[in-house]
Amino acid sequence: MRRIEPEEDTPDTSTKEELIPLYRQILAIRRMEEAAAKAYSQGKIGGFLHLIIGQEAVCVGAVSTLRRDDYVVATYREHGHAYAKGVSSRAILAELYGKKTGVVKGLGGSMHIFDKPTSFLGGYGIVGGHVPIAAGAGFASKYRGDGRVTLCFFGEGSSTIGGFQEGIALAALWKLPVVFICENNLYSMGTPLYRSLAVEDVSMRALAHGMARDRLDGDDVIRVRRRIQIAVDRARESGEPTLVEVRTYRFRGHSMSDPGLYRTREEVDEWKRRDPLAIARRRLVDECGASEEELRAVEDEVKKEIADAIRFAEDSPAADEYRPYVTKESPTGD
Amino acid sequence: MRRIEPEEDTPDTSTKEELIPLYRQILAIRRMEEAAAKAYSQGKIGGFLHLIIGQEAVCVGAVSTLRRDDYVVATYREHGHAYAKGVSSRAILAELYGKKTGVVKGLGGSMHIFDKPTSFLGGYGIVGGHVPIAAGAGFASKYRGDGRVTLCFFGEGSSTIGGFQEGIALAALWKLPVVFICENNLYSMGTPLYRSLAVEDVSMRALAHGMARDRLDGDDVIRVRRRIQIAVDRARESGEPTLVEVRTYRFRGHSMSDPGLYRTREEVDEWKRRDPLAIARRRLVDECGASEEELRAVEDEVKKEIADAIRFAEDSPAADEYRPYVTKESPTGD
Amino acid sequence: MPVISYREALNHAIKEEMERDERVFLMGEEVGYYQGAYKVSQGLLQRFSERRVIDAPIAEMGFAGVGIGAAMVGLRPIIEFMTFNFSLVAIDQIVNNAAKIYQMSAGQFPIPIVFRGPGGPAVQVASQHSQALESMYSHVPGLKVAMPSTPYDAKGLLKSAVRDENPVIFIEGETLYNATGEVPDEEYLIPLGVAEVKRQGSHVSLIAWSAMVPVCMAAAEKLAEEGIEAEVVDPRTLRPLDAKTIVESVQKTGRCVIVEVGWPLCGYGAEVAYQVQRECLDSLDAPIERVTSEDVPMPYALNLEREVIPQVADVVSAVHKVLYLD
Amino acid sequence: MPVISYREALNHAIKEEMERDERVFLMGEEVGYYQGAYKVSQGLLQRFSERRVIDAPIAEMGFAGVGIGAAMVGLRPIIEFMTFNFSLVAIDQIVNNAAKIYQMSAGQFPIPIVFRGPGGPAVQVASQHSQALESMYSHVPGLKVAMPSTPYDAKGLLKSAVRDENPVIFIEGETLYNATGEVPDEEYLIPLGVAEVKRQGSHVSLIAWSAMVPVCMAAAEKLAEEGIEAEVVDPRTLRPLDAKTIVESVQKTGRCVIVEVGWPLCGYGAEVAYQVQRECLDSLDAPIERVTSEDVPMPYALNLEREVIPQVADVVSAVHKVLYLD
Ligand SMILES: Cc1ncc(C[n+]2csc(CCOP(=O)(O)OP(=O)(O)O)c2C)c(N)n1
Ligand SMILES: Cc1ncc(C[n+]2csc(CCOP(=O)(O)OP(=O)(O)O)c2C)c(N)n1
Ligand SMILES: [Mg+2]
Ligand SMILES: [Mg+2]
Repeated sequence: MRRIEPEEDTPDTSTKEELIPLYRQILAIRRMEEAAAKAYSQGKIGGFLHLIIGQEAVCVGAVSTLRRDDYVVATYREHGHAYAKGVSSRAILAELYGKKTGVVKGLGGSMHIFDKPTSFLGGYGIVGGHVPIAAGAGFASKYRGDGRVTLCFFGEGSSTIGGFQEGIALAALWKLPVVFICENNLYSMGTPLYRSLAVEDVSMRALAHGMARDRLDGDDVIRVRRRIQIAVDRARESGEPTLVEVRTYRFRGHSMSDPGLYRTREEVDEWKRRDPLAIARRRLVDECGASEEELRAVEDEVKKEIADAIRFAEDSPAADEYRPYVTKESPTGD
Repeated sequence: MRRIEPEEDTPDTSTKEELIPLYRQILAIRRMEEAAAKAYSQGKIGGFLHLIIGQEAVCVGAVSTLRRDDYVVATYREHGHAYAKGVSSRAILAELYGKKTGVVKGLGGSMHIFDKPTSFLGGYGIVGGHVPIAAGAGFASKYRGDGRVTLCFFGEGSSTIGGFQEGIALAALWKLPVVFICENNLYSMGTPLYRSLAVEDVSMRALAHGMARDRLDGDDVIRVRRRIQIAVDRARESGEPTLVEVRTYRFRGHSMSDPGLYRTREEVDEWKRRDPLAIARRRLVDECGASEEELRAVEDEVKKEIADAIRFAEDSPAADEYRPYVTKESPTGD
Repeated sequence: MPVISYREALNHAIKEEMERDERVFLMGEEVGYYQGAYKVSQGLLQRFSERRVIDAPIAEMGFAGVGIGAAMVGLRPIIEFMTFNFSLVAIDQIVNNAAKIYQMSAGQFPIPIVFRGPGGPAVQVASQHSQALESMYSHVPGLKVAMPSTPYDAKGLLKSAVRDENPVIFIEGETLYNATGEVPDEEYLIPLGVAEVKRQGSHVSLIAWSAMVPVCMAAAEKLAEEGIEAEVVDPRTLRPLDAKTIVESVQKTGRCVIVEVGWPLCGYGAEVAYQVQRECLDSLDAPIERVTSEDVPMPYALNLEREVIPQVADVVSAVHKVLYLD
Repeated sequence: MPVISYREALNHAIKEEMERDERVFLMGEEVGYYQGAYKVSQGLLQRFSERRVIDAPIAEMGFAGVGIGAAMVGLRPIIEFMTFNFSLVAIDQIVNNAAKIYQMSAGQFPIPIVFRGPGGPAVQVASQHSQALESMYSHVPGLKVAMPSTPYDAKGLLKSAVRDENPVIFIEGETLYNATGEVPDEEYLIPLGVAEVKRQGSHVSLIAWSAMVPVCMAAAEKLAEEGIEAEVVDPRTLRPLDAKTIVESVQKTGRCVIVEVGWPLCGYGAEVAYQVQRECLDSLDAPIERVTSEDVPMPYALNLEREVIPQVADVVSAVHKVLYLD
């Protein structure tokens, strides 16, 4: 298994106060994704459904470094990122169900979550296409001097396409406060790393642009949080971008329609032994002295939250309008 | 002035036999470009005209390493590259005049020289768009195992756009026999290097792809020839691509319509003191023991050639057909 | 005759052409080991090896250009776009290189290449993945554009596309892959630029291609119950367009409804309407009607998507309109 | 009234809007220090500094996307394409992001952005630099498309485009930059979606936009010498289209010729023809005619280029045809 840090690398210690909320988010995302998978198999969710199960520590740890008004730009695999930024499981699941109460009123579905109140600038379906948009949010922050930071997530398979390459080049040239986070889950659909990248170290893409870079394993939410914090601070203080590669793994197929035959059972099992959810829980118990009761309380709460969110999605009215959202009324001309 | 090698760097010695033909080409391209500029100012050539005056040693030195059946793919600033590959000054100038006898029958003009007999795969007008095409020629050579090498020329201003970035990424991933040559003339139209690139060393673009790279000054045709030879040998023998940055300078504006106000007289003069034409001539006399007579003979011959080519262009019949070159007759369907 | 799916028909066409001509290769995302995102290339990697079935990274602009370069020097690439929605990042290569190199080189370098993949809305894949871009590609001289509606047409047209000396944009119906139909074992070709009357009728001409053909056939059945005989004409190739077959049908029926899944403004149907009115003005008993998707990006929710995409009922009421029965 | 050039009119519009609204900025290749490849941004860097007049590297996809991202969070970018030929490498950003984010976000994120630059063939710049792409952009819901033909329209429409809440594709006539016309000193706006009758006439309606308007005006003068009074209607905005004004003209004249510099198949004129025939079938005394460039990539040689692009004589003979005088 391709680790970045040596096995013995021990991440910084944490505290209950810090880790419990992160654990709660990882757990909630896990349960939300599982609930979505179930609903999909029941035909209650349609289209493409890309789950992030196994990768939760990356978005949770990274987004935990942000202020509410900081921006996040993500891909079609963005339920976890949206949840971590503050979008409710109700709004997300109702969207997947195509309901009027969904975060975008049933217009976007799984791939296109957008939420202005939490500065979540979207889930995008065209690989690489969202990277220049993240640079644009960073450009606006620099233009206004508002001190905001933008996080841009993408997969390793998206690190070759022009949109990505031009996006990071402009961010580096103009010194935009953006942290580009590659969630390197070793596969681009059915294509393993070594067949899509000449150099497996995605962070080396930063060298051509003199951009700061980092690489780390994504199984430990605290490690992710610490290391992304450094990049976020750099962006906030010096306005400079960073390219960070985080190694991770998706436990499920690319999307619900992918049986994932291109991976061996052994490989998947090996990664499951590094389940970020289990690791966070273990650290809470072993290092932070959290009691089983405390954790079970969190787990019950999450269980209730997701059950309620599913009920909400089920009971919500169907989506019913789309025509108002094509062209916005303008002062001049329709 | 940004040199790459230290001033005292002395390129390998050469011989009369090697250098005279190269000197002749540099001179012929210089005279051809000057003749084109004159004709343009007389209104005999239209559209955009991008001259390579000052940069001749790069295309001449680089293309001199090729076999006739090797491929060359270039930009809109390609008269010199085409000439070096074997396209006649008659065919080039007649094309600029928009005549039937032009290399592409007056359909392409200055920016679109294509010549199958010399495997010259074209001059392209969309920045970066030709780089994947060069990779494609290399792909075909690998597919067929024909041992051919492809040279792809582009400017430093074209080293950010997606077409370039994707093109080199695929060449590196698939190990295609292509040498990508950046003619870094320090300006992209009116934009100096430092405002278009975060890192001025364009060859660093190779690091992300594990591609071999090199950098050199382009004022000495022998240096260019030696160093490109290494990359061409690598491509031919191991099938691997190389990214080479060659520092050079255009003495004229970006195109005939550009007064070039963004550069100081001093800067231009300083570079003119390193005129590749003068350097080649000096080396012929100082190191290769060429006599003034020999050189004057070459110069007279070139003068005659270009004068004849201009006459040919002037006297040739106007372009007269374009409809046959839209869709090719095919076995099935129109 | 054997009955196979549209997907299999495409697969057989590629396989046969690759067997027939060593210069033909298939390149695209997931076409090899994954057997194709829509399984059109099932088995081809095993049959032809990595040399001729090439998995590409996500870089459409790059591998589209690689195909064009390879075609310039004599190979005959089939480039798969996982869907044509993703062709927009490569459209510069298609419009400025593939379509123009034969002209820019004054005929020295033909570009025999096929860009293929599914197009048009699937089901609930939302706005970025639900687009019908045929009118954009049909606009460009130097290209050919084919859009088969049946397994038989899919195989015959794709084989012709691979043998064509020009770049062919071959748009498959994403919702047609499982459609089945008779396809002979013997080899056959369908020339590009020849329309087919899919159903004879005397009262109205329905012009449709790709996924809208089955919709029109269903509408024709419904209309038949009312005693209205609709003729269904499938151009099959949008560039070049076989206007003659369409015009003859309209001259016979005097009424024309053009059905497409794309957006209305500047949709391909507008071109058909222009050509029909120019040739048939005197024989038209009613203005030409068009049925298209609504002029909106596609919503995700199934109920809304159905409202946006042309349904059988929409075609029926358009026919009623041109027959002044509404 | 002061007489200024089309180029100056655009320059003034940008300057006034940047003065009026701090959120407006201009980004593109050579727009700053170089003062614009076509000098449209002359003086703006000096007036507004590097912060608001940004020279971008050659990365259209990248800086188009930067503009979209900036618009999402409240800025109002003007993105210049050196020419629209180069917009093809950025069209995915325009079609899949700019046009759809307002919809994908269910109205949370409007995208007030202008993509502007010259379009259509210039003189002898050959096939990759001589394209009229308006029908491609007009096809896409979520976008607006404006194409002014005079200095007055250029200024009034560009100011409206900058104030519009939606992405506007603003295509300038590359051959019109030096055209002059009266432009008042006082501020004015021309709403998007309103056509203008540039010349009154009763015998035939000529529909044209951008660089084809002056061609039609010249043709109208010629025709007047024969006693034929042509009405020239300039839609000015192609999306949304003011079909009403066009239809009223054709209902009056009974004859319609649509003139565009783009390619024929799926050109914007086909859409106009469809809408006209639908509303005017009974009042049409002749089939609608279109005059377009030939269906070929543009050749370089001047004599050939002239053959390909619509000339005054082509418009005149099309009018003769619809008047049955040929
Ligand atoms: C331009 C483009 N090409 C192809 C696709 C189809 N596609 C969607 S996701 C995907 C794989 C992306 O892999 P990666 O970037 O590693 O992200 P992951 O799915 O592993 O999170 C592909 C090929 C697309 N959406 N956009
Ligand atoms: C995609 C695209 N954008 C913009 C242009 C306009 N343009 C033509 S050449 C050029 C500058 C290129 O500079 P560089 O790559 O350094 O090459 P040089 O001209 O210096 O040889 C630009 C911006 C273009 N042709 N294509
Ligand atoms: Mg991945
Ligand atoms: Mg340069």
